[in-house]
Amino acid sequence: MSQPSQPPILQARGLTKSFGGFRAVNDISLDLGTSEILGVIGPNGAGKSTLFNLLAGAVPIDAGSVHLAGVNLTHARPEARIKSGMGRTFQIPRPFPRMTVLENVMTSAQGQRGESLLSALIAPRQVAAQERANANRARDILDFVSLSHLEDQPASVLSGGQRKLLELARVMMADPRLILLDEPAAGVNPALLDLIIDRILAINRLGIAVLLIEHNMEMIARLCPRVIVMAAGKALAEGAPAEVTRRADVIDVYLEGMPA
Amino acid sequence: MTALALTGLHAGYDRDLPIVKGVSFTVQRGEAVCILGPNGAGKSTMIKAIAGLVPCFGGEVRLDGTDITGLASHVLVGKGMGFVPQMENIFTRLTILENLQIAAQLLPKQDRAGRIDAMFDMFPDLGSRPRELAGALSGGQRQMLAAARALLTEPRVLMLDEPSAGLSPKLVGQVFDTLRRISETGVTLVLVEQNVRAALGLTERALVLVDGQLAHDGPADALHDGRLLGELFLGHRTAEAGS
Amino acid sequence: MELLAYAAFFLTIALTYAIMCLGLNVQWGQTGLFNVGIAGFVGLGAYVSAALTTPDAAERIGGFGLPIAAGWLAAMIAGGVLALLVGLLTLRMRSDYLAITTFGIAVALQLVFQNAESLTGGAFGMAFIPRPFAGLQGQSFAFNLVNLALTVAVVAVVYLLLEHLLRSPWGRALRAVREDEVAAQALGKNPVLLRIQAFALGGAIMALAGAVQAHFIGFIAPGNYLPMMTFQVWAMLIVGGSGNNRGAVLGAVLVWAIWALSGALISEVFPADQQARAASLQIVVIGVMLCLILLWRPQGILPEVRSVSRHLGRRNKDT
Amino acid sequence: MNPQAIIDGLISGSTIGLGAIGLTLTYSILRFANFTHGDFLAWGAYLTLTVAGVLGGLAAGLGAPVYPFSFGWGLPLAVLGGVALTVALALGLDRILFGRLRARGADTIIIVMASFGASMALRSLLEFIFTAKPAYFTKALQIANPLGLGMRATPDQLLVIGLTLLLVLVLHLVVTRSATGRAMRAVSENPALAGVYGIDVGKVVRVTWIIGAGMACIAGVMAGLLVQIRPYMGFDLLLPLFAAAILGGIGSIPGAMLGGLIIGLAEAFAVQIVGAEWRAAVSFVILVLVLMLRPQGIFGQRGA
Repeated sequence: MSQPSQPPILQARGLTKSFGGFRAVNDISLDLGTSEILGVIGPNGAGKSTLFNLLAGAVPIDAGSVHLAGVNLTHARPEARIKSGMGRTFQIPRPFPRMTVLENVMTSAQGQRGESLLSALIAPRQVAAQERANANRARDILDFVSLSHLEDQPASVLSGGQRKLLELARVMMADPRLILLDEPAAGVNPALLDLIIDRILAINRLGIAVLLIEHNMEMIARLCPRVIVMAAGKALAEGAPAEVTRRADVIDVYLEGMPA
Repeated sequence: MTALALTGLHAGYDRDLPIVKGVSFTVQRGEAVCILGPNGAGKSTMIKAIAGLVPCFGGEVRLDGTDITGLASHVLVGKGMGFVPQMENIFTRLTILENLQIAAQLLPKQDRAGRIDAMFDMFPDLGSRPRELAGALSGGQRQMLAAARALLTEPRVLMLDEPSAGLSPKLVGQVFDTLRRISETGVTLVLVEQNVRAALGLTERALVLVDGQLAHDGPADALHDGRLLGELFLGHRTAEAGS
Repeated sequence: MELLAYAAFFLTIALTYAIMCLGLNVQWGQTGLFNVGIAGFVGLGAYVSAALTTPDAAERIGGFGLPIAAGWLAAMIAGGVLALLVGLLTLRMRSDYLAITTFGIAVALQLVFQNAESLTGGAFGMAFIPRPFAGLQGQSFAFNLVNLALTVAVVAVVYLLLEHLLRSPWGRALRAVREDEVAAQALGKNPVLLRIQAFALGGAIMALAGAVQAHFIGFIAPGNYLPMMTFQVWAMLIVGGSGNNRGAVLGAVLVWAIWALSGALISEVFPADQQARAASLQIVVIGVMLCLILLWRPQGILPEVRSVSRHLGRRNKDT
Repeated sequence: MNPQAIIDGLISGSTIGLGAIGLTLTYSILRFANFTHGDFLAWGAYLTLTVAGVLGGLAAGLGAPVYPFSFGWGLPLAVLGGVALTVALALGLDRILFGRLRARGADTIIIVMASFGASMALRSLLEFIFTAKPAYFTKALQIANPLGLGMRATPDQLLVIGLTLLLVLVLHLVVTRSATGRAMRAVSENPALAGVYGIDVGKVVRVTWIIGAGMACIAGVMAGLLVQIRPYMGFDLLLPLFAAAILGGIGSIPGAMLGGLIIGLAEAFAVQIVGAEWRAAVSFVILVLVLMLRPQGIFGQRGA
């Protein structure tokens, strides 16, 4: 699926982040093709989550740059990133628990006129028309993740796996070009895992690039033609999952946490 | 003689979604045990539940035969439970000495100064600058201070949550050397670790937690060839893993 | 007839409090912002509207004799702008800094009402504020009744407006921010902007309440806008049910009724020289009631209802 | 500019600072802005007045003024009783209200609201019991003695300044040197870790109320001695107290004192420049300036 001939959708260069004296991410660069799925794996404490947070804008970057389709997002706030086409999910899903499943998805539509206090007051017709269009789109997306039957339920009733699917639906509603997935398999039962993997592949077939941070090697093997192995804040290895996970240095970092 | 015994422990942050789901094991006095497992398996939650920082929903925890399930963390310290959290495990706005003095408060007055001096002997890095703010310490030194604080009250069981997290290989070596010295003094050690090799080098026995349940309880040697761990961490399903 | 006139008068006053409650509900119930300076916003609205609509007076600036509606509009703008400024100053910080700052705003405005004599008439306040339907003033029942109708209309408009906003995408984004700020941000919502808007909207409504009340009574003085008022409005919203606009209106009428009845009881039971003293018992009762509700029934009488965006209709069969 | 403003400012600043200490401690350890704190000052003053009355009834000689002050031995004795009762009031309130809300995991802002409701109730209760009429510890008139440079102060006023400095010094030493102080600083940094260290957080909370309410009572008595006692005296001081605590940096005892003195001085100068009627606005202006320029205060840590 990787198409090196195309310009990359995501370009990260020299990303670096320290906490106190500790370098959590140390000079990481990565390119992601327009319809690629890239996996990032590594032992706990390798800096995967920090890398994710740097890309998602959840923590400020010390050094380096992030470009999405040529747009500089290095210091963009999270709410600006999604507007530029970079969506994210959370490792522990964060639905809006007291809002319905449908509302959860609709919240995520970008460019809603009715979100301006003024438009909501003075242009109710236009807002209503846009709402109907968004509702239909949201329902299509809920169909896509098999949550349609729950659209009127508050999100709090969803199971762990369903919450992951809702997060996928929510991020899809924002019409992203790249989705950052933070451990989509964590806390999901095996039955739903298949569905989630299948949906991620389907999303990818729509031409949306996916960056996946994951511990579940089954998911990695089934989704990612290419993975990056992180250790001690650096990229240790890169390649097909079946190959890199058999490299001695990769096994070492899994057993010791650090490159030998 | 059993130092720590768990029976069917259920624990977590939400009663409806327990993270630790019915774990039972015992640790003998003077034994050193490590708890391994993939990320999100519930290792950290379990050790925090034992230490009184996470609610227990079922089962029980006994320390030297006494039921301590659900007791507040400060009460457990008085009963001989030493716990070193993974992150934020020292008071950075207090001095090194003050960090130890707080812990020493539980001891009889006449023993306090002596125990603090003993810790400074054990950790010379700390002893050389007792009046410095703990926030100025490096990562490895912070772990030393956290361990010294927990050891100061001579606990019956010392539990550590990933003492190697975020340390360079050299410092990991130092921390584990220290833990070995501690273990050799007869303290019961329970260790949650990601650094499997270092942990297996220290303890005789390993517990593997997967999805909140015990997947392995036995001699640490059995894990040395990496097969089980390869499967757990890297998804290898075949015997050639780790070769 | 006398009794009915009084009932209309009572209800009108209660409903002006209901407007304040609705304003507070936008800030607290929908957004979780703690405003301890309600009296300041209400007083600001009253003074601004009064200054613009009263006839020219020699002893102070103002007195432009503008129509009442212009006064109300100006009051809303003033309240909204003040809330906007407070929001910009504090909404990026810990939640209780907003509480302390709004508390300070009320103290500072109280000083202005009291001391800026050339603007506010000082301790004597402002009189001759034009009253709606002043032509009926001679017949107290008719006068009170049409004023009640007007106030009901204002409450209804504010209520419907807020319900409309709550069900709009704006309201949905606001709820998203309140439920999970981090997730809302990741979906492109700007929490600070949404909070500031809600706070300003609430401030504008409170100021409108002040203007409506001032024109109904026809006279204002600094003593009307003491912290006591802030406290009453809070008690009303918490009793009625914060987050629920109907609860806000219900709470206002109910607490005002308790207030008026206990006041009447005190004037019956206590001798004249002890009445001022006994009146403080009323406040004790309301304060204790507020604490008890926070402890035992934090959702109030009418709990928050899930408000779903309208326009959604039913699911289209063909999709 | 009248140099007397300096003395006036230091005197009122002492009471503000002393009151702000309790506020800053509850804020940093219990983590909420306590709107009842002002009423602890007022209750402290009235409770002390009541105890003094009872003592005076028991032994009339206690009321005779001790030269050069305006009050007799009865007052310092009564203050001890007043402090004990104010502390009991604060602990009782924590027991029945704040503690329950904390245990339930209530939002900070709900606890703030409860403190707001309790504040109204406490203040009005005072008004009911003692009426709104001002009360006095002593009717004796004092002559202000010249201090040089055109400044004058009465012995009572000098005593207030001296006593405040002494109390702040003692408290500062307690917090920086004693085991209790260490535990308080530890809880304010990280309450969960404090338990792991063996600190009984509940006990630290009680100590915080004891110190806070004790200081509030003494500050209330001082304000009552120098001016008068009214049910609203604490409420009127609340904004200066908050401003002083935030200006000094939440959690800092010297900061609260310094903040109090700065606000006292600023008020005294403002009275001379723009007039006494605007006095109460000074704290608000300072509060807004601090929030705009340095929200963590003079001694505060960022993010604290």
